[in-house]
Amino acid sequence: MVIKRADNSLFTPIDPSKKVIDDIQRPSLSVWKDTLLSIMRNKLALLGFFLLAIIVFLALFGPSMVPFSPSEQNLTKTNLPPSVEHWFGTDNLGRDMWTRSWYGARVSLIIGIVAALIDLILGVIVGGVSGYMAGRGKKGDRIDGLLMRIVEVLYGIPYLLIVILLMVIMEPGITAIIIALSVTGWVGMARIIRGQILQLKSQEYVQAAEKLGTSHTKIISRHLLPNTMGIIIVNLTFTIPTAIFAESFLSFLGLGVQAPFASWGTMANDALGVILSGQWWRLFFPGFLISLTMFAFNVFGDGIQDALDPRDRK
Amino acid sequence: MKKLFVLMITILSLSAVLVACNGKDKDSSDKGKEDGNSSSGKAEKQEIVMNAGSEPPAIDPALATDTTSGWVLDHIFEGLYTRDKNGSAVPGLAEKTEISEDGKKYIFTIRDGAKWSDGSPLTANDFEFAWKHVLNPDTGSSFAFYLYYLVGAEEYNKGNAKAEDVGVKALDEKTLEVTLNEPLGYFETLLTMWTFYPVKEELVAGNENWSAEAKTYVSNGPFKMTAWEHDSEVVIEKNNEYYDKDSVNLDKITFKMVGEATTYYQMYKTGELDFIKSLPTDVIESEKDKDDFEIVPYYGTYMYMFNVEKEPFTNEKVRKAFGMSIDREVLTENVTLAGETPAYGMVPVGADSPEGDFRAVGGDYFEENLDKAKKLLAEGMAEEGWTTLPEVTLLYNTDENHKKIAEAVQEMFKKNIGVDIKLANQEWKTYLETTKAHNFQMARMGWIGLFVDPVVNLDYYLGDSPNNRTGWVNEDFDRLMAESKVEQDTAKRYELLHQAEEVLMTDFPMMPIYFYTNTYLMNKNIKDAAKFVNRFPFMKWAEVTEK
Amino acid sequence: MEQLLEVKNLEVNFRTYGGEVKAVRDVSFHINKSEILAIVGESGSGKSVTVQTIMGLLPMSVADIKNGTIHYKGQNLLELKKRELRKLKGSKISMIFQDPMTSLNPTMKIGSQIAEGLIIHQKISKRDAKEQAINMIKLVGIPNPEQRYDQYPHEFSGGMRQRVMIAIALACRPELLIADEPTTALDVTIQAQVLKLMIELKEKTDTAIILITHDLGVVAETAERVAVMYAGVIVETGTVHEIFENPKHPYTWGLMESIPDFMSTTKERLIPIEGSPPDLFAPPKGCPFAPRCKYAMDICVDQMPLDYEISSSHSAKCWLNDEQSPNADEVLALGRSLYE
Amino acid sequence: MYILKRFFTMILTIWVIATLTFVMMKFIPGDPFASDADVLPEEVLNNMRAKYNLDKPIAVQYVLYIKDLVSLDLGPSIQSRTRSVNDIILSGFPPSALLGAQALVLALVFGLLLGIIAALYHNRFIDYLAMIIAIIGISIPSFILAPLLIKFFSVEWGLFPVATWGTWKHTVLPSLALASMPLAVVARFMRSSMIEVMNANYIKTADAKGLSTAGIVIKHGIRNAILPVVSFIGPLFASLITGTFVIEKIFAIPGIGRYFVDSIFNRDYPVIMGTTIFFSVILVVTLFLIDISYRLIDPRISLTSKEG
Amino acid sequence: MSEVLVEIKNLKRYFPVADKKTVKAVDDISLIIHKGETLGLVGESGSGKSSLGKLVVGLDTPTSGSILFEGKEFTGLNKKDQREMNREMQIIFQDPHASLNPRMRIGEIIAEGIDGYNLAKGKKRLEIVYSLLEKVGLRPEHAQRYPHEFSGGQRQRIGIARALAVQPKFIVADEPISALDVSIQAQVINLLEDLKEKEQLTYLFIAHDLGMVKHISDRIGVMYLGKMMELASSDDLFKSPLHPYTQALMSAIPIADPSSIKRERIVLKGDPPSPVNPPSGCRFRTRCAKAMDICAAIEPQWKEVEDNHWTACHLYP
Repeated sequence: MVIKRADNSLFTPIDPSKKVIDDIQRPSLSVWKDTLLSIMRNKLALLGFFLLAIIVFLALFGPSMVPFSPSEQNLTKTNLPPSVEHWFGTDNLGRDMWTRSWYGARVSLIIGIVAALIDLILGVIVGGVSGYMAGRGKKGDRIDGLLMRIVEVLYGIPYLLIVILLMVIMEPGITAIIIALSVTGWVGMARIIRGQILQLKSQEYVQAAEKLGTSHTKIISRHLLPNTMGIIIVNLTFTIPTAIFAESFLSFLGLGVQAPFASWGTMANDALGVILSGQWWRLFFPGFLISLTMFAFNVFGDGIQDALDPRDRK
Repeated sequence: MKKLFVLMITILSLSAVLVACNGKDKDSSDKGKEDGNSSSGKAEKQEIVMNAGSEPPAIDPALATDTTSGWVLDHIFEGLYTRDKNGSAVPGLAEKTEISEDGKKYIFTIRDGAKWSDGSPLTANDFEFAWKHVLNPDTGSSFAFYLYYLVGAEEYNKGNAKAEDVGVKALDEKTLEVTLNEPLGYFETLLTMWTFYPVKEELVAGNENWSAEAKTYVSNGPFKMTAWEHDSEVVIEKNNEYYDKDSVNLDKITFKMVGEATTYYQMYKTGELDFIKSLPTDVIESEKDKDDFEIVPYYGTYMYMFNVEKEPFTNEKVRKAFGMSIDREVLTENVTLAGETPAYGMVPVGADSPEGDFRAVGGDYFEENLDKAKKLLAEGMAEEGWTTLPEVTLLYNTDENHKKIAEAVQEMFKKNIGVDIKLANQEWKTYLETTKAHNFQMARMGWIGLFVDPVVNLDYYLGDSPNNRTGWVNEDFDRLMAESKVEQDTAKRYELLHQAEEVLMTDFPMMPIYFYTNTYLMNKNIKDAAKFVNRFPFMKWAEVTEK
Repeated sequence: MEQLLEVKNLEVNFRTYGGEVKAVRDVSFHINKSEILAIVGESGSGKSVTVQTIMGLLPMSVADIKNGTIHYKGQNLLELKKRELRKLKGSKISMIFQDPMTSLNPTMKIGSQIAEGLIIHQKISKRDAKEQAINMIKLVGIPNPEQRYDQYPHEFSGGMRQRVMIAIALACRPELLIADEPTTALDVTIQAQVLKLMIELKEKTDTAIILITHDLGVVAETAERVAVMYAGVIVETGTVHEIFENPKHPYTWGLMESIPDFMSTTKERLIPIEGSPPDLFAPPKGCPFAPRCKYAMDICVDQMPLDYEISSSHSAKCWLNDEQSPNADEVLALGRSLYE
Repeated sequence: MYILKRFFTMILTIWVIATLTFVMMKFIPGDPFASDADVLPEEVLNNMRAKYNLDKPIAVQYVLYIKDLVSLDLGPSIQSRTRSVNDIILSGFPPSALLGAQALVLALVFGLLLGIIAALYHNRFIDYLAMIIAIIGISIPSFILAPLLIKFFSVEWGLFPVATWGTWKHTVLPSLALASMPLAVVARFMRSSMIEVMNANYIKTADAKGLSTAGIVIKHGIRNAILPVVSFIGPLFASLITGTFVIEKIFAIPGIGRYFVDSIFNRDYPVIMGTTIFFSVILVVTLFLIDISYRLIDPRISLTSKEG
Repeated sequence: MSEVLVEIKNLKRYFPVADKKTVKAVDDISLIIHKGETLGLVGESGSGKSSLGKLVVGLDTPTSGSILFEGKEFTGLNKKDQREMNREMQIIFQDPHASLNPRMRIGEIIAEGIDGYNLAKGKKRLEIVYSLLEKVGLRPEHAQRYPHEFSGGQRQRIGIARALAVQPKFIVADEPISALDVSIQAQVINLLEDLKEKEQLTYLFIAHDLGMVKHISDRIGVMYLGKMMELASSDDLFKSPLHPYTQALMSAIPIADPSSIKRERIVLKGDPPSPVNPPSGCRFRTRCAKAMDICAAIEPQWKEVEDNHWTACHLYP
């Protein structure tokens, strides 16, 4: 074997006291910087973020880019295809679809966010408490049993009945929609989270936390829920569009946003006839915007999920 | 020449993109090639499929309250009176009618050969039974009140009298005696209504729900029911026991129950349906000029009621200002699109009076005039001492069309008289409760006359009418209406009705928008379908021709 | 002796969000027929990755074989088509995994899991496969094999599961058995059983075994040759006697020092290897062990050591073996003293 | 014992649902007999109310209803005046169930397939494609998808009839429209659980045995990954086989799905109660069966609670 | 010996399983742990050693029997005292991967106990965290990192720091090293020994690796199927194991010296029997090479065969 002769001086022992032997070479970052960095690495997530940002931006400033108001009608200019004047065309009352789309975005995005919050607050709390309490003695079993029966009953009662009842006691509007969505919107999430928690709570770090005197609330919120993030995000992916369309149903019943204000859901609903008459833009734009938002949310959600999971950041 | 004609047909059918690839159409154009000259002969298959729109809630003369059930009932039953091809009431099962001098007593003679579809003879007794069955409180018939014109009927129905006291009696197998409380000008027309149809007593006695299934069904009309797949279809076939069966050409009519407009329209386009009504608004534009398209007036009024007990509509001038400030022409031509007639009165077009059409004679009661409207609004506000108009909410019941109209009207108020109103909608039954409780300022309502007579429409606003939700009561109006009902002289009767309408339109407790129409698409190879003003096509005489 | 498998200059990287992880770096070794080779090293040292590369089990979406050859009886496994490799897998070369609790399909009967390989490779009927599988269960010393055949993994204890794993691996009488930490998860008593079983099998069937472990006791008791891995590199290799009696690498010393001698009666403080293994995102330029090495020199930080041949079967990658190393003799003697 | 206890809970749950629905139903405004704008004379209305016991105090109505319910008599329909609720359910359930089952099979087969493929090609083009398909499936609701299907498959290409009920061809489009959303959901769930399963050690064991990828997925993957899908399918199954309002309306299917909605719009009290109870029974039974199937799928799961 | 810290009296923990059977995970065990000592506990998996550990530390409730901590019975205390006692007894888990929440930063993990018992706030709290990190050989900067960034040994040290945060007197180390590499095991053992001295701790050290147990323990108990088989000082136990099971356990330890004369090994056949249906008499008899007729009939008594050397075996009447 030919040994490549190295410089003799290199063969000098290193003073052991000068060595740092137990170190992590990678730099540590703050939570936000860290999350941000890993989102940046995921190009799709970044795309999702930008899409969401653009959609929110246009929802805020889109209408003021053109000289039309969302309710302004021009009955001589109905059903015009997209053009330089009307970027998204006009609807059957001659209203500018671009403006309406972005006004509609405000409603639909709020509904989407609210639905997500309801899921995150009610669904996650009920599911979390239920799953954590299950098997925790007689009292715990009773709490879990009661919560799950409530969920079952809410599944069983006709939703329409609840909505009509609400319609009687409430003024229509966003508040009414939020309450209508809150009644049953969270039950699916609750069941899923419960299942996850049942599985997770046998983890040793949960026992460790219990031993360290951590309260139940803290164990659920800090140890269990963060580890169900993935499932929560997947589930939100379904909750949000469902809520956006539920809003159009509620509006149709008279509980929701009142005409002439639009939402993507009601715009799509009102434009169904164009499948026959061919004024595609009236259905396409609201439908496309919902899909685009969901796509953006999905990829962004996946990215956040990856980013929030320190394990995947290897 | 002939070849050129065939070529043209072929090109036409090919150029209709939507239809071109459909098998059925190709078949028929092929057929046309073979015998192009016999283009209007009677087709071998006398079967058609029509869309009823929904499951008929009750194909039972005693229980039906809706036009869908009525449409089927009209085909499978026939009363003492029926309609001719023009829609006028003509004797049906009644061969002879004798009316007493005071106009209160009718004696009908049942036609020979009147039979039930099971072959058994139809007697006067079947009428007596059927009518008393309707009035029987236990039956729970909603339309029992249509029989209140009969002596003792109301009392019996309300449980204050016995069945024997009701003024209908079978004198013998062929003779029926009917006694009315007051003479009734349109009693013959009334008799064409399904509530007055005969019913076979043994059927009802044997099975209270005899009318729920086709197998137990017995009727007496041009057709008989042969199949009823609930929520799917009702099949009726030619009734060979019908006395006038020779006039009946069709062997079979299938009523499908497709509720969704886009769906039945597409079914018509693929040939799965031969007749549809109420086209989706979005396609009217493209169908308007086609041969198989038809707009028929529908005897009804689309209106916005004002609640005269709630501000700002306590003020007549404000009400009128609202009524004057929308453009009904634009609304019907650009928004509703179905060829509706702008309405400037309560009674729709279509009611004949001796001087001509009632509407034409009555004329318009107001005009659309923005300057006048603004002036009236200002005056009205001054009268009430308002500096700003109280906020107005327009209530409508959940429906895409109502919404569209409301949106258009909202914009018109804003543009034309600078009034910003709010919109609200409610689901139908809730809506009925809300309006019944007068819990609205301005609310949409439509009123379609089951009969073509101005009384039907004007009665709506009687002070004690449960339909009158406006809170508007005018003694003159009520008196004029009451007088019109007992007036035996036709000309005078119409004069009274005109006066009543004028009172109504002067006080303006509602603003009419338009008079209804119905849009039809009927396969071109169906001939002689009778289209009456307030009914769906009657197919007794219809026939399928070769294309 | 006949060479069964030869791994040459193997380099495997993993692609991750953080960048490339150099999991295996320039690894070469071989195993002869009917021989037990132990690969020793800490978790993360690349031993599992190396054997998974042989079996073609690396997730190709993230793993990247940069370089090297793996010759099995003259065939380069890395160049084989997937289908050809599948024919070898489970029949000629089979593998036992580290964790018997998770390496069996929880929703499939034990018997079916053993018979599965037989059905695929030997093309025998289900009935014959069942019979053979029952024989295998018997062979690995599980009582009531017929009953056990129809049970699910969760009805088995850890030790029995590991024996099932062995039965699966041995079902087709492989020529090469790769055992990846087969006893780490087991109690000492069960570990003894399993090791005994493996040695017996090797003697009965001439199977060559690559035994991966971090337990030097296991190595000493079973292996014939040893390769010591650290941070993706084989730092020392030799016969079991050479490694235990004349180790030439400070890491090998460290491993040996850290084991308490339970036969001694005096209580001494343990001598651990301080620090943690390097982060393989950015492995040190020089010797990977240098940061933890008590005897590190400047060159160690700077250059990867050469592979010093100590005997025909023994070599070590450590600069201390270089004649230029100032205190080589002194230090190397120190290493030798460990076992005296 | 467990089954008996569970059965008792099921009855209790159904009773709670029935009672709450009854109370709410009586609270909402609207009159079952005010069908058109036409307001009937009070006496006529009274006759009809008497016919349906609606003239009695609510408590009495409730007791009468529960009495009938125990003898499995759901009462007469007010809207369809000549039919009983039992009739409506008996004739409407088969088409709804057929469609629901067909849609479920479609959703499961293709959802699982899509999910598995996406998982196998995790973070590669096919995975993203599957995600886009799933997003489209989720964000295009059936009320838009159904008319689109009709337009293309029936009107343009003439492959299937537009609507109504009859031959198997009539079931294709409604099944597709029904299946799209659950298909997307199943795909997403399957993808995430399959990714996890494919990383499990026993998959490596199977791979080391020489199984092909397909063999690994079929024999070892699906059964271990399907559990979340099964949990999701539970309530879905119940609502699919009891019919869907939108789909039945668009395709003019003679199912019972429409009655869940129409009965409320019509204030058809007996039908509201009947359909709700019918659905609840199917729901709780399904959830129970799902629990049992857990154990069949994964032998480790035990229905009775065990400590430690 | 010094004063008693923990006294276990006739402790039993039965788990109900299907068909009304029970698993006797811990079956009538009495034990004393002195202040400042390390008591080792060995046995195969399923022997009940972890169950005993969890019972002692209060993570599980016994079916019967009592545990006295500093002379006080746990179950008889009011909530406040229970909490206080809970704080004084901590546990270190076996799996350093599973026992640290992957989504929490190290600093938060360590501070959890400080927050849970409201021991300190703000700057003081941070200082405690930093000093704990230093105590276990990590650096304050590490507080900002996530568990996955650490090696197994480092993680186990974090687990130790977490337990120390609440200033316990008594720590149950439940197989703290079995998941670690040999070289790392030594680090952790050394740390535990150092801490014991500095913090005046008492350990219950559970393991199946006899070598390490011997190294760290003052006394060692050997468990089998929920029962204590032998208990002696660690030197005595290794010098002269009395119970055949102990002997078998010891002979099974592989020795890292290829040249050593291969010992006569006692390889135990099979697995421990099911704890649902343990053998009659002596529980070990089914695998015992020296089993006699009496072993099946009568359960051997727990007695002090030699000075401070207890066993339950018929070989020592």
